[in-house]
This record gives sequence, structure tokens and C-alpha cells, in this order.
Amino acid sequence: EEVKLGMHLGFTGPLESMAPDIAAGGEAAAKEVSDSGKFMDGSTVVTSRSDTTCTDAAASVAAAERQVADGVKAMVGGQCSGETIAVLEKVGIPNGVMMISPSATSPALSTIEDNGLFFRTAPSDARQGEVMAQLAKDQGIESVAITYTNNDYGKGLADSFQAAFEKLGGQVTTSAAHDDGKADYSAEVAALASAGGDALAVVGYVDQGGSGITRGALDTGAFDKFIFPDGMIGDALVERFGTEIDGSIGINPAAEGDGRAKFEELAAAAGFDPSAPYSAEAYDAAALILLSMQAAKSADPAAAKEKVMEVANAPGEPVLPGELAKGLELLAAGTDIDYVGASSVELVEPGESAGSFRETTITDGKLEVVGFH
Amino acid sequence: MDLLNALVAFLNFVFIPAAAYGAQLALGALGVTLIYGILRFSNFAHGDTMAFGTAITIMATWALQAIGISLGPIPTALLALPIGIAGCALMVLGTDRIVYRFYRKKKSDPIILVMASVGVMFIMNGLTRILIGVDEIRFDDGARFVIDVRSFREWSGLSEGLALRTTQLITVIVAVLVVWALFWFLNRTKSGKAMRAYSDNEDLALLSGIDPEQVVRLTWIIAAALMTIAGTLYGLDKAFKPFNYFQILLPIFAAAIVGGLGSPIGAIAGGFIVAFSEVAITYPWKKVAGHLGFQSDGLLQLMSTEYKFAVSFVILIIVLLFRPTGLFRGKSV
Amino acid sequence: MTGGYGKGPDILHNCTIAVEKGEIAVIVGPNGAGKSTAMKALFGMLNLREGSIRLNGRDITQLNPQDRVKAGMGFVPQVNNIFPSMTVEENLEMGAFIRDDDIRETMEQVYDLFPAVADKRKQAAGELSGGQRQQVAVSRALMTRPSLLMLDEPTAGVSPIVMDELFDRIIAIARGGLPVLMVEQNAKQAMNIADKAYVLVQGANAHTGTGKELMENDEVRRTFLGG
Amino acid sequence: MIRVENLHKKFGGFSAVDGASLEIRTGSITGLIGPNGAGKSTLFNVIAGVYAPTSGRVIMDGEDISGLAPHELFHKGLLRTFQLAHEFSSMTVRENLMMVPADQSGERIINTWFGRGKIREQEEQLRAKADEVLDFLTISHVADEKAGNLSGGQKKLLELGRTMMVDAKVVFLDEVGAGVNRTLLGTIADAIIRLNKERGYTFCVIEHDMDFIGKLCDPVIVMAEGKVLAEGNADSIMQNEAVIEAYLGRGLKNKEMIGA
Amino acid sequence: MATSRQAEASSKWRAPVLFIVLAILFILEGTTRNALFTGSWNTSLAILNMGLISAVTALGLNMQWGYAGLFNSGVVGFVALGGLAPVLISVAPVEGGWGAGGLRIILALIVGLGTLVLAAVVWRRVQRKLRVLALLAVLIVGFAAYRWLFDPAVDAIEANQAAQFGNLGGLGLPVLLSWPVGALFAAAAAWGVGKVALGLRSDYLAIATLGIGEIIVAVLKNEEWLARGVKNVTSIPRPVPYEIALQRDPAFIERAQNWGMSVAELSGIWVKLCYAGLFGAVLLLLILLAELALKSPWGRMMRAIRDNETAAEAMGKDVTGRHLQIFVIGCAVMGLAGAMMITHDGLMAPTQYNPLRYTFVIWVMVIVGGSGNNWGAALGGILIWFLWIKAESWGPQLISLLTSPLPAGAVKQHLLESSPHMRFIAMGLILLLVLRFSPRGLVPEK
Ligand SMILES: Nc1ncnc2c1ncn2[C@@H]1O[C@H](COP(=O)(O)OP(=O)(O)OP(=O)(O)O)[C@@H](O)[C@H]1O
Ligand SMILES: Nc1ncnc2c1ncn2[C@@H]1O[C@H](COP(=O)(O)OP(=O)(O)OP(=O)(O)O)[C@@H](O)[C@H]1O
Ligand SMILES: [Mg+2]
Ligand SMILES: [Mg+2]
Repeated sequence: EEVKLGMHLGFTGPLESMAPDIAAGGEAAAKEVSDSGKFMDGSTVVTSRSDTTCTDAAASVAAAERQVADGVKAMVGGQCSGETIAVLEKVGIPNGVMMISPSATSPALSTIEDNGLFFRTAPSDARQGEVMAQLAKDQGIESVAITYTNNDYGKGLADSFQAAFEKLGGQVTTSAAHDDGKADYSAEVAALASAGGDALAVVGYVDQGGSGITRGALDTGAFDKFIFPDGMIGDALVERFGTEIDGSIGINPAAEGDGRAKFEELAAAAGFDPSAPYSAEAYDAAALILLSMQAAKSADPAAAKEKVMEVANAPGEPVLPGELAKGLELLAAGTDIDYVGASSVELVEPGESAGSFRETTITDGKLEVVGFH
Repeated sequence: MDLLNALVAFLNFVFIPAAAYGAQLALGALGVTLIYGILRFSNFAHGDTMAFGTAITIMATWALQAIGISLGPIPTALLALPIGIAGCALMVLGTDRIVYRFYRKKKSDPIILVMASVGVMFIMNGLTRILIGVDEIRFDDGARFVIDVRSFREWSGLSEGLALRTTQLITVIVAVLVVWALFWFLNRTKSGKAMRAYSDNEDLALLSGIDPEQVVRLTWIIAAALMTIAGTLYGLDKAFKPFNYFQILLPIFAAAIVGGLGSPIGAIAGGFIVAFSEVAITYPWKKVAGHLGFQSDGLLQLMSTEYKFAVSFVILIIVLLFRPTGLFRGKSV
Repeated sequence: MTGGYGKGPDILHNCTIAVEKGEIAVIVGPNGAGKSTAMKALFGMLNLREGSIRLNGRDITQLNPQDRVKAGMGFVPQVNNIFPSMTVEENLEMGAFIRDDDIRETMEQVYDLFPAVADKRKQAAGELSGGQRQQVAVSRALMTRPSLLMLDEPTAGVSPIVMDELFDRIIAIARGGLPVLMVEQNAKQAMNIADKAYVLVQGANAHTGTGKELMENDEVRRTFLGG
Repeated sequence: MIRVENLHKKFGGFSAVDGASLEIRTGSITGLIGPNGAGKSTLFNVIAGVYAPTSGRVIMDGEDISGLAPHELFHKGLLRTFQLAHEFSSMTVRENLMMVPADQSGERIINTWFGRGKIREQEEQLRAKADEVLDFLTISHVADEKAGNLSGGQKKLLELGRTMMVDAKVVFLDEVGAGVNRTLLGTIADAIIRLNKERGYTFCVIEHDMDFIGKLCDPVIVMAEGKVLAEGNADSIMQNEAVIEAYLGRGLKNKEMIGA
Repeated sequence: MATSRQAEASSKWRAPVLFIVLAILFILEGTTRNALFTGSWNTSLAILNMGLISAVTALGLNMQWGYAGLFNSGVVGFVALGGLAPVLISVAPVEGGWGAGGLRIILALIVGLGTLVLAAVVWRRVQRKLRVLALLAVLIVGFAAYRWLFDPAVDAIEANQAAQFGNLGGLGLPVLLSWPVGALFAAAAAWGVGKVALGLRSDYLAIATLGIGEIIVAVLKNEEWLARGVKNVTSIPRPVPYEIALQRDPAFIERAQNWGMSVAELSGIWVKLCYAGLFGAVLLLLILLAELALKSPWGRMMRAIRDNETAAEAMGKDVTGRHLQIFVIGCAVMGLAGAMMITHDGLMAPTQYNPLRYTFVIWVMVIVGGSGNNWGAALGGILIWFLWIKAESWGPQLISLLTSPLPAGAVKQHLLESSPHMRFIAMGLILLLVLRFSPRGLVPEK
């Protein structure tokens, strides 16, 4: 049998530069499973890409319909929350297609009526905001300025960070949005500089406005210490700013263990950037879909969806990236597994990442892991 | 001392960035205005053509860097510019030959040309991405700063810093040079006047012995040069990312319009007006006021930065209400 | 010549027009007869379906307009005959576009001829009054120093005094050896100075003769020249 | 009656109309002549509401109408034609005429949905009227042509035709004659006289053809450099030295060269 | 200028034939499965539904551009405003939302508007010398009062159950009611915009409206109290049944079995057909009204104004008034389309309103279809939307076809990776081809 898996991501549009690495993560997992020959009695996995445009719900829905017409059983996606909700309501649920999003973080997805078909390996904004606030406080930061990318991810995370930080007694001097892909960020930088603060929290994307703001803040000497959440963490960050951002804090979902290292090896072999935001989550999303099908012994999402939580969480034998064959074997043998994956997957109801986070500081122009939370 | 601090803060956060941004917009607007003035349509492919020209310049820069050529403190990309311009010129001339010429011959409505330019925009948009990818690319080398914050603080002893990037300085200088050259060309040379004549009355230009196709070619070549220069300077100063080049179209058009479409001097003025209004009106005066002795809890911000481009558009509309064809009397089709 | 606009019907039907050195030829005819169309056809701004155009014995039917300018034809169209946003002086410079020699002398001559134009030399031509524009348009064509001057209703909208001046100039130009072909509605004056006149009706030659002859022809006078 | 009081219109620093005062009597055919650039068209444009006057007033039947918009003046019965024809180029010649009358019930969008019957009736009347006007102007053969394709003179006739579609009080004609065949111009003159006699239109006519002016106008007002230079009946004007000097001239100097 | 509007004699069969071609495309999409089509009625109908909405939007734009020559490039803003209506009308009320500051906000808005009106009056009435001073005084006082009323109310509303709501909430009325309300929203905004901006000329108006469109979208993004801003409003009620409910309905299951289709598939098709019926009815009604208006003296007057404003004004037509009228009507139609779209998506996400998709593509629809012709605009709307969606899969396929002769390697790899961007190239090519071979649109104005 040939199981079709869709990579439903924003290949064009504002996040077009992130999508290829995310897709590559998902495809790597699919290929690993397919090549192992152990997937559902020698079934193969075929992936296909479709474009969500990230912003245009109608186009995303139409593309997803096409995937379903092509016989796709499950999708890794969507990439952005709004479009994901539309696809879930209009395509996923009516057709009974399972969707695991690597990057949609909106709280609305937690409460949505999803018929049990939707999961996400991305952490929720609320939890990350709290961790960020705690870390900042621990580093002795008393006041911060926040700039966030003007979408539901940025706004949600900025809000939860602000609430948590203020609760801990910190002061938020300003919280202002920036739009991605704009020509110039001088005005934003000037405003943030004027508001001041011990550090600047850049809730954005590393290859988008987030970098533009950081660049401006550094060049004008407005801030020299930054707090970077998951959208900003990646090799691109240190490549771009190097030692200039020494002493800044980074937070991204990951857990202790060698999941991450294994994923990096595997990505190097497959030729994509493992540090790119959400590509590890995409690997995990694809792996979870396929492992749960294996557990259910059926490619039918209706059956597989029941197994996702079981496969993802303890108890069971831990499975890391690159070990999917082992996971398949164990499941075939009826043994329970605990999929850890590249981003330490731990799902809580209603099917989203519990969120364990890795704290890094930037030292000598490198991301240095400090601890896990 | 505090007065100086206030002044430096203003220069550092408002004046210098706005001046550089204004120069970038002005160069872009100059190209838009030229095409509008002479070929009589709003070229929506402008942003994406800028991206295309820049992409070629970047590849040439890489080639130069690979063989070890550099300009010392000045970015190598400037050396690669002629190649980028040539590539971009070939591209737009080809586009004109395949697309626009047909409508020109048929004397189509300007709107048809505008729509054709939307088609070209889509294609350029895809081509650039296929050529060089969607990722952000930095290609500036040489010295980053003419003045940097730390050394300025040490030198001056002020608490505020001042930064001037090499690219900012180059942008402003190049903008001034280009504008001057364009003026000289349009108002003093025979070819330049022929271009204006053509834009005024095509049939009569023909009757005066002006070869329309030659005028059109010349226009496209100059426009390609302007687009590539603008795109490259912008990319040097910020970073190159194809997606942003579509987004910059909006402020560029705003600049061209405030100044008056078809008027080169208007394009320059427009660029600076848009840039300064975006940066200055949304600037929180808290810090400057603090240095001047007024402590304030609020940010003293007239308008939040979320609405920054709204500011430039409101200015645009007000200008147009009082001067319907822009500050410097542009044309209208 | 036979021809028409685009794919539309023929507007000129087998129409013949000729002018010799030193002559003034005038075309008259009712509105819409095809006079302007004939002028445009001579200048190559319209596709001829039949017939040919010769200049000094050379067949120029295939030349494009700007080559005809180089071959020595100067033309003032009936409408849109100036560059509105350029100054009057620049309009004249554009008239001399194909010339590489010094144009100042010609320009002075033209200014002498039309003092009203000289007064406004720094003003944008689009801001001039109707009659002033007309003068600028004729001036522009003179700047080419053409070997054939074609004027489409040069006196429309100019005041009597200027019209007299214009006709005077045209006579002088023609006597200087430059053939002049013009369309006129001010038929009485035009016929007076015409060496040759054509009456065009619906794209075809209806009457041909010297100006005087046609003036004396009752029928022509009543139906085409008025009064 | 229309009275212009000390009217000024400046473009930048240049006074195109510089203190003109004149009167157009009801029922007259007033001629307005003057050298090129005297400010005649500008004066028309100010009266017709295209430009606001820099200073001065325009009074129509005792009411100050300076600064009113052109369409408001139209409703007060003041019509004008343009020196450079302003046709509706993509519409047929007949439509150009049919669109003129005001208060067509079909011009209210609501009626186009709920009052079709009445519209049809009105349209038939308009059509008949337009055809009548076209006939009169000898251009009925181009009734279904796009107006943009007309010859220069035909466009001029169309301009005039539009003013004949409604019952105007005052009609301003800016160089109807320029570019119009002289035979036809004679016909137009007759038409103007007839409209003036039969329907009581008042006319104000700018024209450079002195035969036309002579045949038609009384009184004639001469403008020069933005001011009124002289006024009187056609004959006296043609004898007026100042007018001859500035405007009429003394005929062809080179006449003797003709036929030489 | 005028030449391109001249009709080359075009056959009266042209429009029907093209509509039949379009229908065939949709039927192929629904029935045949190959490289070009998916062979799924679900896909076909999904495209059709959005196509119908696009057609309505295009119709609105066609009224402004095609009838009156108004270059509105702020389509995105008016579509977005219309989209606000389903949120405010049909979403369930937020507990405590109105109580927290609803009245105060309304008061603030009234004060804000009042200030502007007063400013305009002052500008007109007060004599020259004092004008600027008086104006500034009114504006400053008004702005201060507005902020004093507005800010606390916003804070209170946004603090109310911030994570889930933080907005005013809707009225819980039937969603179909929100369609005319969406039209009203857009019309009201258009009236204000038109009062200010319609004096501008062609391209200047274009850029001004482009900016206004962006400003409206920015308001929707940033004013959370209104519709949650970028945090989106989801689960907007539907006027048609839910697939899931149908799938559980025994009668429906039986019907599916009778017809030999899977329940999931039939439920999808059923729901989409319901939408198609609603959207189609709206579209046809609008075309009918528009055609009646256009083929009457009103339409003639509009064309005259489009052709030559100066002359129309001299012929007694109130050009400014008519422009305002058609601008408001056109925008109302766009607002209606916006409300329909949000109802169809079930989601209000302001980040989706980008000008490329909601302004330029709509323009492409009108021009390709044939500006000035209602049937043309509708045809263009549906066709371009079809191609826009299909380009998503055709683009990559085209590139894999083109690269198939290339040897495997970095270049081929790079090209394949870039294949999503073929979408734009394909779209551009289609546009250029249509413009080339039918520059006045597929169904030109007569
Ligand atoms: N661009 C055009 N396209 C199609 N038909 C045209 C065009 N220009 C003129 N015509 C038609 O050609 C015919 C002759 O026009 P032309 O301008 O040559 O007349 P004319 O003799 O110069 O008249 P006038 O004395 O009024 O200027 C007219 O019937 C007119 O409708
Ligand atoms: N928009 C304008 N800007 C600047 N100057 C103008 C403008 N319009 C007219 N003028 C000037 O005003 C003067 C009067 O022009 P107007 O058109 O009224 O003359 P006219 O009496 O109608 O002449 P003609 O008989 O040649 O039509 C001219 O010198 C002209 O240059
Ligand atoms: Mg003619
Ligand atoms: Mg005049």
C-alpha cells in the first residue's frame, strides 16, 4: 500500500523562507519510515507539497481539497494558525483527515471542535511566555521592551510574556507590533529605544522583521541584550549577529537528551538546516502521524487519531529521531513506545505539545545551552 | 550637555535613519516617476524588477568576492552594480519588446499597461525567487560603520550614542549624484529633451523626427539603472529578501505621488517626506524630552508605530487635496 | 491614394494631391471630407491601401514618419500640435531635433515672425491661449527648415491680424522656394493666395484648379467656400 | 442679463483677465473678439464656473453666480461650448446628444429598476429630438459613429448640437467657427439667429471670423490684455482705430506678391 | 486614449461560449483525474464558491472602474470591512464584553466623528485669519476627549477574558443578516473616503485608496476590542448545515448509500452546493440590477462622465456626486463579498488581507473579464480564481516537466525546490496572454 502524506505549508507568502526547511523536516521522517520497509507490512510513504500561502484561507482550503482528492490521509500543517483553522474546519473534519501542525500556536486551536483529528507539536504560547518571563527575571532583567510580529503567534506570545513578566514584578516599558516584510524598521527601533529597558524581547521570526529590528537596535546602540523566543532561535541568528548579541537569552522547545543531536545529524545527511524554526517539530509531526498509523495498523485517520497520544507519551520505549524503524518494529510487535523525537514530544490534552524548553545564551557568537525547563 | 544628548538622540534615531530610508525611497520613486512620465503608466512591476536587478548584482558580487576583488571599506557590490544594471536592462528591454511594445503600438488605455505590468510583476516575482531563492541574503562587506555608537560615546563623552553606517552614507551620496545626473540629462541633453517631448505628445514627437522606440529604449535603460541602484543600496543597508521588494512598492508609490508623478524633483521630495513622516511622527519623544528636563511616564508618542504608514498616507491625501497633482505638479493620464 | 484608419472603412478614395516648388497648394472641403486624413497619409501616419507618395521624384511610400522628417517634410497637425508641458523655447528646439547645426539663427527668425511667441518663450506651451498655441505649432514646424511644409488649418482660431501675418509669411516662405501644402477653412483668403487648390469631398478629388479659378466657379463657391 | 463686474483672474503672477466689466443683455447676440491671449476663453471659463475668479463678480438676473460649479450653472440655463472640442469620445454621436437634458428620470438609479416604462417613453422623445438636431447640423450620417472618430469640424458641430438639446437661457460659444467649413458656418449663423429669435436664447460668441461676427452680433465687445478695449455695433468696431491696430490689422501686406 | 475602448465588432455569442468553456473547466475538474485536474467535485465546488465571491467583488470594482473610471486600489480594505460584519452580527455575544466599555467606545467614536465634522464646519465658516487656530483648537480638544473616552474602554474590553475573547463580541443574530450589514459598513466607509479623496485624479486616487485600504486593514489588525485583531475570530456560524452533522444524519447516510457515494464526500458536496446556491443567487441578482442600471440613461451618464468629466460637468451632470454614488455602491458590493467570504471561511483573520490577493488579483479579474461589462467581470472573477488556485499545482508540475531532461544535480534540485513560485509565473503568463490576445477583456464592453 502507498500512504500519502501532505506537506501543507506556506511555500509562498510572508513565511515562504521558512517553509522549505519545515517541509524538509517532515519529508525526512516520511522517507525514513518508508525506507525502513517496516511500515505497515512494507507499505511506502509518499509525500506531496501544497501551498497554504500562510495568509489566504481560501487558497489554503482549495489546496488542501486537492490533497484530499489526491488521496492524502494526513497532513503536516498548516503553518499559520488562521489558515490552519480554516483548513481543519472545511477540509480536515469533513473528510476525516488527520492534521498535525508543527507551528500553529494560536490558543483557539486548543478549544476548537476538531473531532479528535488535530494535533500540534508546537508549544502553546502561554507556556512559553511564562518560561521566558522566569528566565528574564532570573537573569536580573527588571524592565523589558517587547516587539512582536503582528500575527496571532507574535501577539499571543507577547501578551503571555508581558502578563507573566509583570506578575513577577518586572516592568514592560512598551509592547509594540512590527509587520513582517516591511521596508524599514527605523520607526519601530526608535520607539523601542525611547521606551528603553534592560533588554529587548524580540517576538518575531529570524528571517523576517525580527532580524531587522535586532539589527537596528544593535546599530543604533539602543539595546545590547535581547530575549529571543523560538521563532528567532536558529543558526541564522548567530550567523547574522555573531558576538554582537553575546549575553542574550534564547528559548526554544527542546528537551534534554540526544533527540536534538540525532536530528541534527540526520538533517545534515538530508541536506537541510536543522536549526531552522519548526523543522524539528515538522519531523516529529510526520513521525507521529506514521507511528500512530502503525500502532493502529491502518492508514485510516479515524483509527490512527486514537493512537497519537499513546504513541507520543510515556509509558513506553523512548524513540529518537533516526530510530523510527525501531519504533515501527516495536509497535508492530505490540509494544508501547514513547516518541521523544527531535523536540521532546510530550502531548497534553487536547493534543498539543506540553512544551519543554531549552534555555540558551549566546556566548562568543554561539548558542550555548544553559538548561532545560 | 543635555541639549547635546537630546540632539544626538534625535539624530541617531530619527534623522540619520530617516534620511537614508528617504534616499532609498527617493531612488525608487525616481524610477517609478520616470516610467510614469515617459511611458505613461504606473509600473507595478517596479519593486520586483528592483529585486531582480539586485539579485544579479549580488551574484556578480559573489563572483567578484570569489576572485578576491574588493573595494576596501566600501562594499564590493558597488563594483558589481554595472553588471547588475546591464542584466536588469536586458531584462526590461526584453520585457518591453515582448509585452509593452504591443500595447504601445495599439495605443491601449494606460490601465491595460498597468495590468500588463501586474503580469510582469508576477513573473519577475517568480523568476527572482527561482534565481536566487527566498532567503534573506546579506552581501555587504567592507566597513560597517563610519561612526559607531561606542566610539562616538568615548569620543564625545555623551551618554547618547551616534551611529552612521557606511551604507547609509553611500545611499545618500549616491542618491544625490543620481538625481543630479538625471536632472542634467533630462533638461540639458538632446536625448533627455526628446524623452520629455515624447512623454508630452507622442505623435508630434514623431513629426519632429524623434524615434519613439529609441526614446522608449533609453527610458527603460535609465529606469533599469535606477531600479538596480535603488534595489542594491536598499539591500546593502537592510538585507536582500525578494518578498520585501514587493512591500516597498507601496511607500515608493506614495513618495512618487506626494511629489507629483512624472516630476523627478517631486520624487526626491516625496521620498524624504514619506520617510521622515514615518519615523518622526511615530517617534516617542520621551527620551529627548528627558534630556531636556521634562520627565514623563508616558512615551510622548503621537501615534503608535503600528499605524506608521497611515501617517504617510494621511499626509499624502492632505497634500493632494490642496495640490491635486502633487507638490511639484505632476501629470495625470 | 486610397486608405483609412486601422481596420475601418476607406476614407480616402483615389485622391491625388501635388505641390510644386515655390507653390502654395490649398485643400478645402466640407468637414469630415478627409482633408486631415489626406495630410496624415502623406506623412505616413496611416496605412495606404493603394497609391504612392513621391517627394522630389523619390518614392517615399514605405518610409516611416521620422524618416520623412529627415527627408525634409514638415507638418503641423490640426490638433495636439504642441508639447504642452515643455516651454515654448523647448518646443522650438524639438522642432529642430533632427538638425545638428546651430539653431539659434532660425529661432530668432521665428521669434521675429511671431512676437507673441517670443514673449512667452519661457512659459509652458500648454498654458497658452488657443491662438498662441497655433503660432507655436507653426513655429515648431519652421524650425525643421523643411523642404515641404504641410499645415493643417494653421489659421483656425487665430486673430485676423495674426492670420494676415501668417498668410504673409506663408507666401514669403513659398516664394522662397519652399512648397507649402495647407488645409484651410478660411477659404476666401486661402484661395486668394493659392497657386493650386483642391476641393475634397468624401475622400475624393471633386474640383481642382488655381485658387482664382475655383473662386470664380459659382458652384464651388456656394457649396464649399461660403458666401 | 449677465453682468461681469471688475473681474480678475490670475494664473501665478500673470493676469489673464485684468479687471474686465461688461454686460450681456438678455436676448442679444453679443460678440466677444480680441487678439490671441486677450483673456476671452479665460473670461468664459470664469463665467462658466471652471475657474473661480481671483476677484470680481458675475451676476445673472440679479443673482451672484460667481464661483458656482458648472453643473449648477447648467441648471440655471447657462450653457457653453469649448474652444477645443470636448466630445464624449467612446459614445456615439447620438448618445452624446441624448445625455444632455437634465432631469431624465432614467438618470436616477432607482428608476432604472422600478420605473422602466417612463424611461422608455422619455428615451423615444430624446431620440427624436437628437435626430432632429443632427439633421439640422448635417451630420446625421455619423449618428451612430463613436464621437471620438469625428473630424475636427464635426466635433465642433456636435458641441453646438448639445446646446440645442435643452432650453437654454444663455449660451456661450467659444470659437464655434474655427475649423468649420465656411458654408456650414453660414448655416450655423442662421441657426443661432433662429434660436435667438424663436426661442429667445441669449448668445455670447467668441469668434475670429469677422464676416461671421458682422453678420451675427450686436453689440460686439473687444478685449485686449484682459480688459475691455471697445464696445459697439459691428460696423463701428471695424472702423475703430484701436481695434484695427490691436486686432484686425490691415490685410495682407504681401498681396502684391501673389501670382508674381 | 479612446481608441482602445472602441469595439472591434465582437460576436454576441462570445459571452455564452466563454461561460460554457468555464463550466466545462469546472466539470473537468469535478470528473476527470489527470495531471491537470483532480477529478473531485469537492475541489471543483470549493473553487467555484470562492470564484463566485470573487465575481461579486469584481462586479463591485467593475462598477467603479468600468462604469465611472474610478481607480480604486483599496479593494482589500472594503472587503475586509465587510468581513467585520459576520463577526459583529452573528458571533455569540461575549459575556461582559459590552458591559466593560461598549457604550463608552461608541460615545468615543461619536466624539471622534463629531470632532471631524466640527473641524470641517470650522474650516468653512470661520474667517481666514482665525481659521487655522480654530481648527487646531477643535482638533486638539476633540482628540483629547476622544482618547480620554476611548483608551480606558479599550483596556477594559481587552482585559475581559483576554486569552479567549478580549473583544466586544457579536450580537448572535443569523449570519445571513450580516451580508447586507457588511455592505453597509463598507458603504459608510466609502462615503467618508469618497468625500475626501474623490476629487483626486486617476493615479493619484489609486494610490490614495491603496493607502486607505492598508489603513483599514491595519485598524482591523490592531484594534483588538473590535474583532480580536490578529488573534482572529473563529467558528463563525454558518448559514448551511455542518458536514459533520450531515454525516451523523441517518436520512443523509441513506441518501449517500442510494447514490453510491461515500458519506464524507457527499456531505462536502452538499454543503458546498448550498453555498454555491446562495452565492450564485446573490451574484445573479447583482448582475441583473447592474445591467438594468447600465442599459439606461443612468449608465449613459456614467459613461459620459468617464469619457470626459469637464464636458459632463458643463452639461449639467454633478460629476462629484455621481462619483460618490458609484464609489459607495461599488464598495458596498465589495463589502457584501467580504461578508460572504468570511461567512464561507468561518474565520476572520485580518492578516489574510494583503493587497496582492485582494486588490491586484481582483483588478486582474476585471480587466481580463472585460471592464465595463458585468458579465465580463463575473466571468473574469470565476476564471481567474480558478486559474489562481490551479496554478498552485500546475506551476510545480510545469517545472518538473521542464526540468525532466536535466541531469540530476544542484541546478535541478534548486529548480524543483523553487517550484511553488511557479504559481506566480503561471499567473503572470496567463494574464499576459489574455491581455495580449484580448486586450479589452474576454467579454468586452459593447
Ligand atoms: N482616428 C480615426 N479613426 C477612425 N475614423 C476617423 C479618425 N479620424 C477621422 N476619422 C474619420 O475620417 C473622416 C475624415 O476625417 P478628417 O479628419 O480627415 O476630416 P477633415 O476633412 O479634416 O475635416 P475637418 O475640416 O472637419 O477637419 C471623418 O468621417 C472621420 O469621422
Ligand atoms: N492655466 C493657465 N495657466 C497660465 N496661464 C494661462 C492659463 N490659461 C490661460 N493662460 C494665459 O492667459 C492668457 C489668456 O488666455 P485665453 O485662453 O483666455 O486667451 P483667448 O483670449 O481665449 O485667446 P485665443 O483667441 O487665442 O483663444 C494667455 O496669455 C494664456 O497664456
Ligand atoms: Mg481636419
Ligand atoms: Mg480662446
